[in-house]
Amino acid sequence: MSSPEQWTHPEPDAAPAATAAKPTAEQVIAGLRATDEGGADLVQLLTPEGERVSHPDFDIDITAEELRGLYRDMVLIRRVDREANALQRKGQLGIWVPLLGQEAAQIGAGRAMRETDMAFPSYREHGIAWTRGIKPTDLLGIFRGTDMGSWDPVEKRFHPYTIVIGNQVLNAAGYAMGQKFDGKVGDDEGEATMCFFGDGATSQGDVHEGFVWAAVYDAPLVFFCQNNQWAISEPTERQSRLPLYQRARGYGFPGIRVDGNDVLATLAVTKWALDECRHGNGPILIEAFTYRMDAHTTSDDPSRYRLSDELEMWKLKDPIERVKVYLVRQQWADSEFFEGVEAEADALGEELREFCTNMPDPPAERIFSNVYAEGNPNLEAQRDEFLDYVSGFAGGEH
Amino acid sequence: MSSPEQWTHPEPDAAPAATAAKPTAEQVIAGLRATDEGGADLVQLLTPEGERVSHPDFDIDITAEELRGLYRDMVLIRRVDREANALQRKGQLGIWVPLLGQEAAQIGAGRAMRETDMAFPSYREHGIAWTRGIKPTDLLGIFRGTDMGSWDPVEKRFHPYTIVIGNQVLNAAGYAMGQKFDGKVGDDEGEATMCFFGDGATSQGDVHEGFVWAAVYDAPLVFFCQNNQWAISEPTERQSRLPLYQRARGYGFPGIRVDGNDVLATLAVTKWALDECRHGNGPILIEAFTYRMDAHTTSDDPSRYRLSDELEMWKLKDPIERVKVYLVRQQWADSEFFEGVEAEADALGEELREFCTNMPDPPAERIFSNVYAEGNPNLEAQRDEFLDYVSGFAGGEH
Amino acid sequence: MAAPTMDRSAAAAPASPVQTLTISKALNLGLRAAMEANPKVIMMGEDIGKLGGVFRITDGLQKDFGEQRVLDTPLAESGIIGTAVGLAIRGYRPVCEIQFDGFIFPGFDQIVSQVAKLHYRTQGKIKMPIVIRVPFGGGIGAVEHHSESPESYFAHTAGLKVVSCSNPSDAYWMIQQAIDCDDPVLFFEPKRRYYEKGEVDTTAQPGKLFESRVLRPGTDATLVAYGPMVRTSLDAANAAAEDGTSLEVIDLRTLSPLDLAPVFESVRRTGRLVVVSEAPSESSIASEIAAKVQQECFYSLQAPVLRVTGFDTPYPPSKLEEEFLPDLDRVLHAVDRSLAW
Amino acid sequence: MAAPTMDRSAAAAPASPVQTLTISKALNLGLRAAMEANPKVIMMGEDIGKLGGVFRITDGLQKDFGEQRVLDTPLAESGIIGTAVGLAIRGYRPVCEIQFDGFIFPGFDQIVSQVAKLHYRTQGKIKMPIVIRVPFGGGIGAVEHHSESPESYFAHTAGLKVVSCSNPSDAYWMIQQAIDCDDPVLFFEPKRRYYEKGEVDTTAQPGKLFESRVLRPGTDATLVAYGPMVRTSLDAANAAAEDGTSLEVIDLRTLSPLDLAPVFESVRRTGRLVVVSEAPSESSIASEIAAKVQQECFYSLQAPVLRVTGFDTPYPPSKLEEEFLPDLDRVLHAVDRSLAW
Ligand SMILES: Cc1ncc(C[n+]2csc(CCOP(=O)(O)OP(=O)(O)O)c2C)c(N)n1
Ligand SMILES: Cc1ncc(C[n+]2csc(CCOP(=O)(O)OP(=O)(O)O)c2C)c(N)n1
Ligand SMILES: [Mg+2]
Ligand SMILES: [Mg+2]
Repeated sequence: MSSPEQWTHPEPDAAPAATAAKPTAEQVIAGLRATDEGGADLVQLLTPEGERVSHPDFDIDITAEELRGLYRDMVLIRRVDREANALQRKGQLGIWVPLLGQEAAQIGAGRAMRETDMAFPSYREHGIAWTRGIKPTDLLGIFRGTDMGSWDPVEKRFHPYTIVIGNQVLNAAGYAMGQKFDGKVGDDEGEATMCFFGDGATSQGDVHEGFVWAAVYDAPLVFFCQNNQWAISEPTERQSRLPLYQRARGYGFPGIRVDGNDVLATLAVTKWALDECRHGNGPILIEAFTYRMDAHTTSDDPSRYRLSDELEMWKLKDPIERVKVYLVRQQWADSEFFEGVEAEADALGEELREFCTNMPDPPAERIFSNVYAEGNPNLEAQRDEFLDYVSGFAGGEH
Repeated sequence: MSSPEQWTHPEPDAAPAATAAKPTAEQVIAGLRATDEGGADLVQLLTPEGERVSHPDFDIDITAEELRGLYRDMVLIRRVDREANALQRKGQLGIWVPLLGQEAAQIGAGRAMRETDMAFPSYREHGIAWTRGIKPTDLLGIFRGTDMGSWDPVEKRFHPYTIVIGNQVLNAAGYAMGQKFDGKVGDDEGEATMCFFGDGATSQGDVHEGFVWAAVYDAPLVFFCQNNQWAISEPTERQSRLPLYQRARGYGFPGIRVDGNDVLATLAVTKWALDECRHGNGPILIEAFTYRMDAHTTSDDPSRYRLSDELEMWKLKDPIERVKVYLVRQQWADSEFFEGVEAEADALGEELREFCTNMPDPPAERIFSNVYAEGNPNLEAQRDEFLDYVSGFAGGEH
Repeated sequence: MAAPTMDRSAAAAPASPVQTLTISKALNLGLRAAMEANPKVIMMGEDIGKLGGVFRITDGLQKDFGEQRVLDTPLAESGIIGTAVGLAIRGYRPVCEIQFDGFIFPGFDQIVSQVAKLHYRTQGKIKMPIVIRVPFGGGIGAVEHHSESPESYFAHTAGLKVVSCSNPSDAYWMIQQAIDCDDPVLFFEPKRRYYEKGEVDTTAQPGKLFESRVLRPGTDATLVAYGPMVRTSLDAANAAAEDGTSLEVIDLRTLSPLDLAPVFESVRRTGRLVVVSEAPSESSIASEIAAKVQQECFYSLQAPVLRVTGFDTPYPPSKLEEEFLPDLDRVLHAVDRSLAW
Repeated sequence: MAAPTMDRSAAAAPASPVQTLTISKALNLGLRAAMEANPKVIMMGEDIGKLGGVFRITDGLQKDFGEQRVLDTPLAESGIIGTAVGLAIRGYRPVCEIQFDGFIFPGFDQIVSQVAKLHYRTQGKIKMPIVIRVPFGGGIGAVEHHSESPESYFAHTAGLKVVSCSNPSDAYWMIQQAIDCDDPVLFFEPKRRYYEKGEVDTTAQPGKLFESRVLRPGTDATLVAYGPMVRTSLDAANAAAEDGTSLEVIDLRTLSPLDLAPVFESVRRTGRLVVVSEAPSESSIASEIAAKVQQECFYSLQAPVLRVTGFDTPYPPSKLEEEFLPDLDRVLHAVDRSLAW
């Protein structure tokens, strides 16, 4: 097959992009303000400096153990992300979609879910996958081209990655309607659904229709929009005049903006939203205000469209660092703990590399399998003819 | 061809719908409240009783002559509507889409436009068509099946009727972007676009995308939603939790609810909105709160899904009566005027009947014409073969 | 079939097992039987509740099964299909009504990208037992977008199954079989034939869903049609018989997968084939049939496969549909050309 | 062609009239030339501005023509196409980029219901000079939805024109001709061939847009292909020549309307035809070609028309695309079967 590199570097002969994009001073200012400031409505419980702050509506009691768990989740999933990114660079994956910078948004949201809840991801939700008990190795096939995700979506209550922007929002609305029709909504034992999408996705008709459906059917659905400030090369300003959480206003359900780099705030807000949904008060929109620290995918070159200053600024808001500072300051974790997590991360990285480089290519007949649940004689004939042809070929014929 | 009647009466053998739909008492109350009350934000300048009231933000100086003109417009277009409806009953049209009850919404909006403005209708906008100088007879072909509208949309600045719900909203957004790109926006001489759609349409993805585009490109576009309380058999509650004008909140542009049975208020609000757009402050959403007094189309049987009480209530809010009362009370019009308008209506009805019954069927080659602007040799061959076949047939062959 | 295979005759059959019904009534009874047999079967669409659908195919179902099983949805086709996907994942078997053929396109993306692919994407872990009902075709004097024949788009889409019924018995049984099927089925209903009548035996399934059927045996040439054109083809065969020409008529019933074995068999005998369809011909199901038959019956064909179809134009204003739609004369003209080759 | 027909060579031609360019660069220069020639030509799409598109086809255009002529649009394909319709009515000539083949479906409704029909609906009073550029096909090791070949959906849609280029010269000229065309054109770009090079003479249009072209004459059998499969077919013809088999290769270039005259002429000489396409075969353009050729060349065919295509499955995970996509060996295998018929 054509090598993944071709995909990664669309123009093999081209010189590297000359310089970083150079917007006007005005644009810089606008750009920096837009991505940096979450605004007055931003829900935050742990500042970038690791200070615990309180919030009138959303607060959370967290134990040392729980917070250590969240820290560990974030470190491990970041390591998975960096390893996979490196595996792509080595030609072991065709492409990778980095989550770097969005660990708190995903771990916070994911850990707010119960096992009985259901999740519909987009394609960058490696952190959510982790919280649903999906092995990181189960993600690799998608990006290596051996499968389209190998977990069981029903068992894990984690839908396949959806690549067509917005599609999964309607699918999630339908699922949540089903939860309600099944009588699983109305008390604390209720079920709920979460749906993940990006800032760019909010422009798609399907996302709107998902809002309409969920509102009209009172579906137990939490819309979780990770506003990472960019849709590939387009800043959020190209999708909306208003902060995205305010979109909910027009539909008659709550919209909340949370600091998506604050795992505590994200956990608190998402838990609340899920609880509202289980009790029958859905849907709810959460905008997690965060930042895509890496390229859109390994095929992307962000230097063409954004300034490194922006990145530098967001580094100060790192989702993991602030938790570490807080854990240390509270004396909730010692260096042994941190080293232990590092060691776990190393082992996980090793496992990932090992697994990836040994992944077998799928057999050719896989092309034809599972197109239909109940078969298709014409396709079976096509398959048989092809396999005959291939085996004739192998036998040295032709 | 199959007779239009077949279309009109889907089930020839079926007994007439047994009884009117019988909702619960609760539903009745809810239903009546929902369709009757415009709420506190409703902009009104002329009450159903014909009292002129003032409004802090939207008011209008109207001369006697202008108001007589609006009255005349409404009476004439209602006559057109009733005649066409009758023509359908006589089998002269395959179907008709009545505007009965929406005269004020359409005449108010239409008369607010300037010649240089552009309009994108849905399929019920006979009143808007009238204000754009389209002859009512030009509408008939659509419903008789001889053409798809015979006016020149560019010359009249009135787009063809759009039947696929929501499509025209994006088309209008694009046109309005073009007005802006052409430098025609920014001062009192600016151009603007109006787009018409129904309450049901607000659920469609295209309408949302039209909102997104217009907002992001500051397009000079007035979204004019005629909330006639029903999308065929579905009440507005099936589309939204909130009053529809509030949908605009989530996009960052104004949304206003106007009494769509009040031609003065509709004129005032629409003029204001268009002016905002010409000056570069678009887009704006107007919800005209009105009522579909007749069936959805001549094929529809509203007794299956709504109560006659509702209709009775809305009769008290008739858009034409209140203007008549006001004209009389102000002594702006005398019986000579009213009789004159009646006579004009009679003549128009006569013309319509005459025209309709004499409409020639289009020639068979029309099937093939104007599929492409620059032709298609394969299609031309197909046409020639067919015409040969037909003429051979005519010659008694076969 | 994975769905519970209850004995439906007991639950759903009216007094006499054999009745004369219209296609529309047969569909209505078939839907009712499917809802009675399996509580997971739900209906979704615009105006299908109180109104019973603009064609009344779902008449009475909301009254009897409630608003949670017969959903008057918001007005958006992507929403209908997209939420049906989620409901299917949750274990429901949604039956979506698209009000008219021309309004399926806002839902096209969800059909092509999700409905058709989820089973493949998940290697069978997610099934998509969704039926999308589409009243299709022209001949009813309607305005634009209400008379289209979009079935070829779906036949071209791997992962979907596409069927069309042509008579009340098939309408009654095929809709139930489609609902039982664990694959997504596009179900095309010949709207101009909704009020044609025929006998329906509600006690015995007359055959399988994905099978074509020879409706009338013949020896001189073969006609293949589906949906509304089956009637036209049978009429043509009747007329031809009066002239001494014996036409075999095959009702395709399944458009994807195509079941062409009976067609091959027939063409090997007759040597001539005319495919009849309302849809424009370019890159269509009719093209596929011609492509397959010329390959399978290369030495048997005494004339090329001919197609009698709608023209490659948008559907015209309805005063022209009589010319646009294949009729008895155009079919016979093609037969004549084939016989004269 | 109604658009101003300026002399573009002066405005856009680089120093030497004949240059060696990649397809991607040729497209970029072609778009630039069209923008220079006519101020009403605008570009719309996702990431086409600063980024220059994910394939850099619009590289540098926003910088030179401004944000009002090269629009980074909101992320919604129905929005892109739907607003392009309005802009076209306003007098613009929009060129829309769909980022990848699989993402055209959210825009399908606007294409089928408005773009394809407005000219017909208004009896020619509204023109739709819109180009929809679609990088299409597989072979690049991508994830799902990034390797599809949806062209048959559009070929089946009356009112649209559909073309595909296979080499840099055609890329440079066909994109300009498509933009000049007053009909809507779906322009399919063979993304796996973007970086193949060839000579482009920027001073002389080599031919018309809606014409097929014999790329290599031959006598034993005819190969017909388009887009990415043209290279594959030429390679196959080269390999066959070494074995003493002479294959004629025709580049379709126009997929709708099909220009099959050169194919008929060829088949009348060779008696054998193999159609090569990446798209699934069922109800496809390849089916249409087979259907037409069996009719027009009934007495000339010495073997049935054979099709070598992608299989009737969703596009598989990319590790399997080498097997999924027709390659030289599969083409030659079909040629062998045809010759042995
Ligand atoms: C319908 C559709 N159009 C285009 C694309 C190509 N595409 C992939 S990701 C992307 C940007 C998405 O941005 P956003 O929603 O903000 O999510 P993020 O990638 O930032 O997480 C685009 C345009 C797609 N996958 N689907
Ligand atoms: C995409 C699409 N789906 C369905 C229809 C069928 N249909 C025609 S009108 C209508 C209801 C529209 O309601 P609303 O938007 O409130 O407008 P109104 O008819 O009340 O003026 C429906 C469902 C359509 N025309 N287009
Ligand atoms: Mg983003
Ligand atoms: Mg309405």
